[in-house]
Amino acid sequence: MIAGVYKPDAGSVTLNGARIDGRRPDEVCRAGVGRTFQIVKPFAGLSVLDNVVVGALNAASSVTEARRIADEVLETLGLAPKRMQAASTLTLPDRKRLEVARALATQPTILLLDEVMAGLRPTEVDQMVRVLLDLNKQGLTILLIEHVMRAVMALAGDIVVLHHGELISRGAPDQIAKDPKVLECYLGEEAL
Amino acid sequence: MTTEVVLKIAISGVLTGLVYGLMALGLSVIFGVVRVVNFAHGEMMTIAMYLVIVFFSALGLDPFIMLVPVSAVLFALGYLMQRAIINPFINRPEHSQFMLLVAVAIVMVNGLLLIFGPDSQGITTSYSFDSFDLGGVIIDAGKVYAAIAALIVAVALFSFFRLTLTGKAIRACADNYNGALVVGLDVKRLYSLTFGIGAACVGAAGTMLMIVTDVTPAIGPAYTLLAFVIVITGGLGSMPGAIVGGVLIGLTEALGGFFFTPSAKTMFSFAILVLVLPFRPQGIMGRKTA
Amino acid sequence: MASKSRISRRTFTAGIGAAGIVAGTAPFNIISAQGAPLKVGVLLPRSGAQAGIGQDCQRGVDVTAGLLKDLKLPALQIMNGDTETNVEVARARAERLISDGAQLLVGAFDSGQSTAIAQVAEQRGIPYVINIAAAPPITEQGYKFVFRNFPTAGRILADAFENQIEIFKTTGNAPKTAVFMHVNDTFGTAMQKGFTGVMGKFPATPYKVVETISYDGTARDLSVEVAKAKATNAEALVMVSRLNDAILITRELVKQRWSPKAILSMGPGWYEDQYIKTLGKLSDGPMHFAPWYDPNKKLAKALDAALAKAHPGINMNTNHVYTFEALLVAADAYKRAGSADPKALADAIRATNIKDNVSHGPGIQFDAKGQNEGLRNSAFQNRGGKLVTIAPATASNAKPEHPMKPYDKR
Amino acid sequence: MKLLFDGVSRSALILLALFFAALLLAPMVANDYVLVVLVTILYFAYAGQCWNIMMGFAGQLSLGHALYIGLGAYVTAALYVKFGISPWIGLFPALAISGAVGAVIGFLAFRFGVSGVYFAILTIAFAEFARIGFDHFTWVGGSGGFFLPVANYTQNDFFNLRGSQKMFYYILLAMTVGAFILCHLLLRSRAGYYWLAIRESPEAAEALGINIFRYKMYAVVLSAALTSLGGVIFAFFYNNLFPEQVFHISRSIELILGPIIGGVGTLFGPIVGAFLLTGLAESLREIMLRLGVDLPGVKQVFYGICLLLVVMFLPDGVWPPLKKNSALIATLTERRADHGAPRSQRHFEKLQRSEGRAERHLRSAARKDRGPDWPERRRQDYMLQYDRGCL
Repeated sequence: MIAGVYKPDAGSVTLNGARIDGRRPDEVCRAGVGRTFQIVKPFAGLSVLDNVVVGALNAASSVTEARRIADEVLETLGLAPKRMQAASTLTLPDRKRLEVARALATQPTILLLDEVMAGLRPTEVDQMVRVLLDLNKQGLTILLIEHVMRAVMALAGDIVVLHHGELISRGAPDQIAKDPKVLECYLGEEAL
Repeated sequence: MTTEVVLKIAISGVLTGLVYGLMALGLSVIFGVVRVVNFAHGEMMTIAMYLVIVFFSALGLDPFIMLVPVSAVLFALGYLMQRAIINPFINRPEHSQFMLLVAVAIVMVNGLLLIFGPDSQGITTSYSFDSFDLGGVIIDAGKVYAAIAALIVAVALFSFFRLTLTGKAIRACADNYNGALVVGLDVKRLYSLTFGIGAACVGAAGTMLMIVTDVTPAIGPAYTLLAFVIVITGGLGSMPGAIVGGVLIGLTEALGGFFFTPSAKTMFSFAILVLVLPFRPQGIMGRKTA
Repeated sequence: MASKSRISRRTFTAGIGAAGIVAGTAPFNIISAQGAPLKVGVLLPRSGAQAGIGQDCQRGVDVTAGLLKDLKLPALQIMNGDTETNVEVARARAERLISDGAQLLVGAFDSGQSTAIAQVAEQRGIPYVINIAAAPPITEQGYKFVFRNFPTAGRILADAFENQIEIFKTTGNAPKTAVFMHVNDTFGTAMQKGFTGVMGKFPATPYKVVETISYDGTARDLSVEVAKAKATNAEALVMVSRLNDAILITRELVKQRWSPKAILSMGPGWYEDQYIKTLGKLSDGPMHFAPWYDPNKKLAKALDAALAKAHPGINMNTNHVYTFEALLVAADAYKRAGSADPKALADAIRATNIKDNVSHGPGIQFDAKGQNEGLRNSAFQNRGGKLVTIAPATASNAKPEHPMKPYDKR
Repeated sequence: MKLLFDGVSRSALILLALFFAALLLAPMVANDYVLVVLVTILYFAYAGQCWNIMMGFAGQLSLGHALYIGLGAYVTAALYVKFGISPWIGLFPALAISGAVGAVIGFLAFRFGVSGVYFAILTIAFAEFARIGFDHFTWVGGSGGFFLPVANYTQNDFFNLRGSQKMFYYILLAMTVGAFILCHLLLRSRAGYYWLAIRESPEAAEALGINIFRYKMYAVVLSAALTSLGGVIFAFFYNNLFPEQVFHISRSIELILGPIIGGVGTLFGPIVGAFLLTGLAESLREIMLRLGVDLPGVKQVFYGICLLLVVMFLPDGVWPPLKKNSALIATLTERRADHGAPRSQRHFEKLQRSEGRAERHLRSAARKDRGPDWPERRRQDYMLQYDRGCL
């Protein structure tokens, strides 16, 4: 809904004071919302670099500039060695990273991440988390949908736990992890 | 007088439309399940029509009896085509499938030209020139029989897909390819079956058309185009849609030809298509797509 | 060489009379002296949409060799080219045949393809004799190497009205009203364009046209068209059609229980073999006003006999006649030119004066545009599976039958 | 200029230059028959290249491109015959009208979400509409045909496009080269990137800020307008126009066989395809002639079978595998040139030396190489795009 795919029945979405609800996805993106897809949608026939260049063109004024941005983003996400491969030849983790890279290259003010860690190995999760933390520090807002608790715990500063629509706990990650109510809900299975 | 003429033309349009609908039904079934647009559809029908001529001149069979053997042969043709050449193309992009079937169509048209020569051929049955007179409204008897047969075949096909296990399995394939694989359906075989059934529809339609018209090798593409227009108008992949589309196009062409100039009558069916597509891209009877 | 080619005209006409009887006399020397046969490229649409007509024309080509021999004309080496009913292919084939040594081109039935070939011929300076193609513009371009031995649409119409007046005078019973149906292709449109104008020049035409219906020749179903025509209650049906549609229309006439008093067809279709074969006794009655042969001419009889031998069961028709005549023109010009030099050939064709030909009219002569304006059209009728010529009286072999026997009384 | 050659390998440039030179010199040695075949090839190469912008780049399958050929042909021919307007001026209204018609079709389709097969059928519908419409458009002769005056030109009248085959050959050559360069540049522009993104995944493209409606419209309008230029040449080369010939669906199919056989979405595909198909048709005729087979239809049967085999065994067209091989040949020849250093070392150096070049190569290779999972991906796409519950 934020990304503009579905129109809200009521209420509004604003970004930096401007309403973005009801706009088309591309307009939302140009307003500064970058998103990824839960089921990855790489431009399979294009190379990794070109995938990201397409994203970078959103903010860049020329193809040359877009290439530079794309190179930087690929470097950040550790995809640089694979920049010339066809996106279709990437493994799933790499594709997820590519999703992030592409969204990031649009130079958003807010980044919507939809389960980008799912299926990644713990070390890969950690790597991704580091990247996201860096970005966050540089002032990028991140909206994360994720069920890999390892990542959520590492990324979030303030956690709100909802159970069947009710607030059951709120606080910093380590506090939450110890909250008996939360532990009860999750049977401790994800609580590190 | 005018009302009678209009009524007569309208009825004639509906009757022809039913037969066209049966032909389009084959295309629709194939697309609905196999997801391949059969660009050689009309050409397959001309093969059926020539079969009718062969059976008729060799055995003197009545077209209504020929329905069975011709459909059977076409079923085999469709089954084999799917097995041998189309199957590897199931997952290829549309333009690649298009290319394949265009190539098949070229071979069919010119093969028929080689075998049967270029002249138009037809059959003459005892009822070829009969007509019913309903209070001044004259109705072509052949068309009535053909339309009834087309309806029967269509109903049989509906029941097959609704009632039989194989029919249900095919629908399952259409609904969810991976799901069908997971529950252990032999999807390849079902696809071939479907293509065969679609071809059999065309066979039946071709047989019925021979009662009312003639055939030349070059007529195939015109029928392919007609089938497209019907199916897209009615809803690609929708079985009732094909019949409804057929009737609609039949009626449009008949009335358009009567009230305007007949040489432009096919323009009206394209006009219907252009009108329908933007407002109901899924066709009149098609389900709303995601 | 020069002295020998001067003999041509008279020896040639005499030769026909003596065909097959007088052997071993002077004309043979001419042939041998002339040496190699003339290479003629024949371009016809033998596949694609017009395959039927193209292959029918080819029958006319097939019987030519024997007839030319009987006429003591030099032999032709036929080089076939299939235009595939496609303008580009026609052009490329023409170029190809010329590159392969064709010294003269013949073809191509269709006006579009003929125009494309005409250009090639003109640019390469190779004579081109059009067998059939009625669109007037082809010979209005000021071409030097293009010749057409086929009447234009205007000519066909004028003769049609003239013959109709004559016919209805003899029958004493004429239709008062008519509906004009024409196929919407090159030929049909050319005829439709000229129809009203030419009709105005023949005020004695007995009928008035109450409605004009144009239809698509490739249509699969013509019931609407016929219903529309029937609704006018006209007494006669004036047709410009092709074969398939003629068959479809006849079926509809029967099914819709409408028997016009007369069917006056100003084009192909209704007289063709396939029509007669398919419809049997229902094919009887239509009258045709079209480029035809004069059944009383000697060569017509010879061609008919040759066709009957080569293709039993095929009635001689326009396609055969004009394709053969195009080749006849070629052989005759080659004989008179005495060489295969294209310029000489073209000049020889321009000077053509064949009196003893197949088609109806004074013979084959070309005007400055390369058009044979002398061609006349006959009227003929389907009678018991055969075609009889009914007008003009000077070139006929039967009396017209009118009105037509109603379809339900057969 | 820099943009033009940037990242194109030297060997490729040399090959290209040689090929171009051969085409430039061809009329000096070719006889009229070969020349007319070459003209046909270039015509199809040009039109195929234009079609490729729409299908190969932006992924919109048009099966009605004869419409734009016909519009271009009729507009310029009518202006020339009726008002004596030179085709070089007449081509501007032709461009505008074709572009506008393309825009209408694009608008109808893209605004209302008509895509894939449906879009293809819509394009056919418009072409057929035009065919029947022009059949009844008596101002330009209707179904009776529209004729341009022809004479035997002793010299070329370039301004009025009247002249010899050679003139048409060079004009078409210039157009084909122009279209090739334009496509090459387009692919490296913003629009090019966007088109490819839209082709690969419209949803993802949209999420990256691409106005897919606008860019699809650009592709359709550009493709339509450029295609109409092919029509201009068609009209003035053949000098007669019949709606049944010009707008017929078989013409649309003819136009797109080349690029599909050559390789959709590649720059060389349309050119290679045009050479192959026309060459195939001509050589089949030749073979039939040699064998003494004079049965109409035999040639087309073999033609169809050849198409069938190509499309079955070379799913991406002829060019991509050819290119792999030619790249190999180029590497081999260059290797022979400096056989001093050890292989791996040299290879490494070369990679470094020509990163841009390699990049370009890999990038385009990537575009063509759909990879082993392409079928599954497509299956997934389909599952997302269509409601499969239809029976």
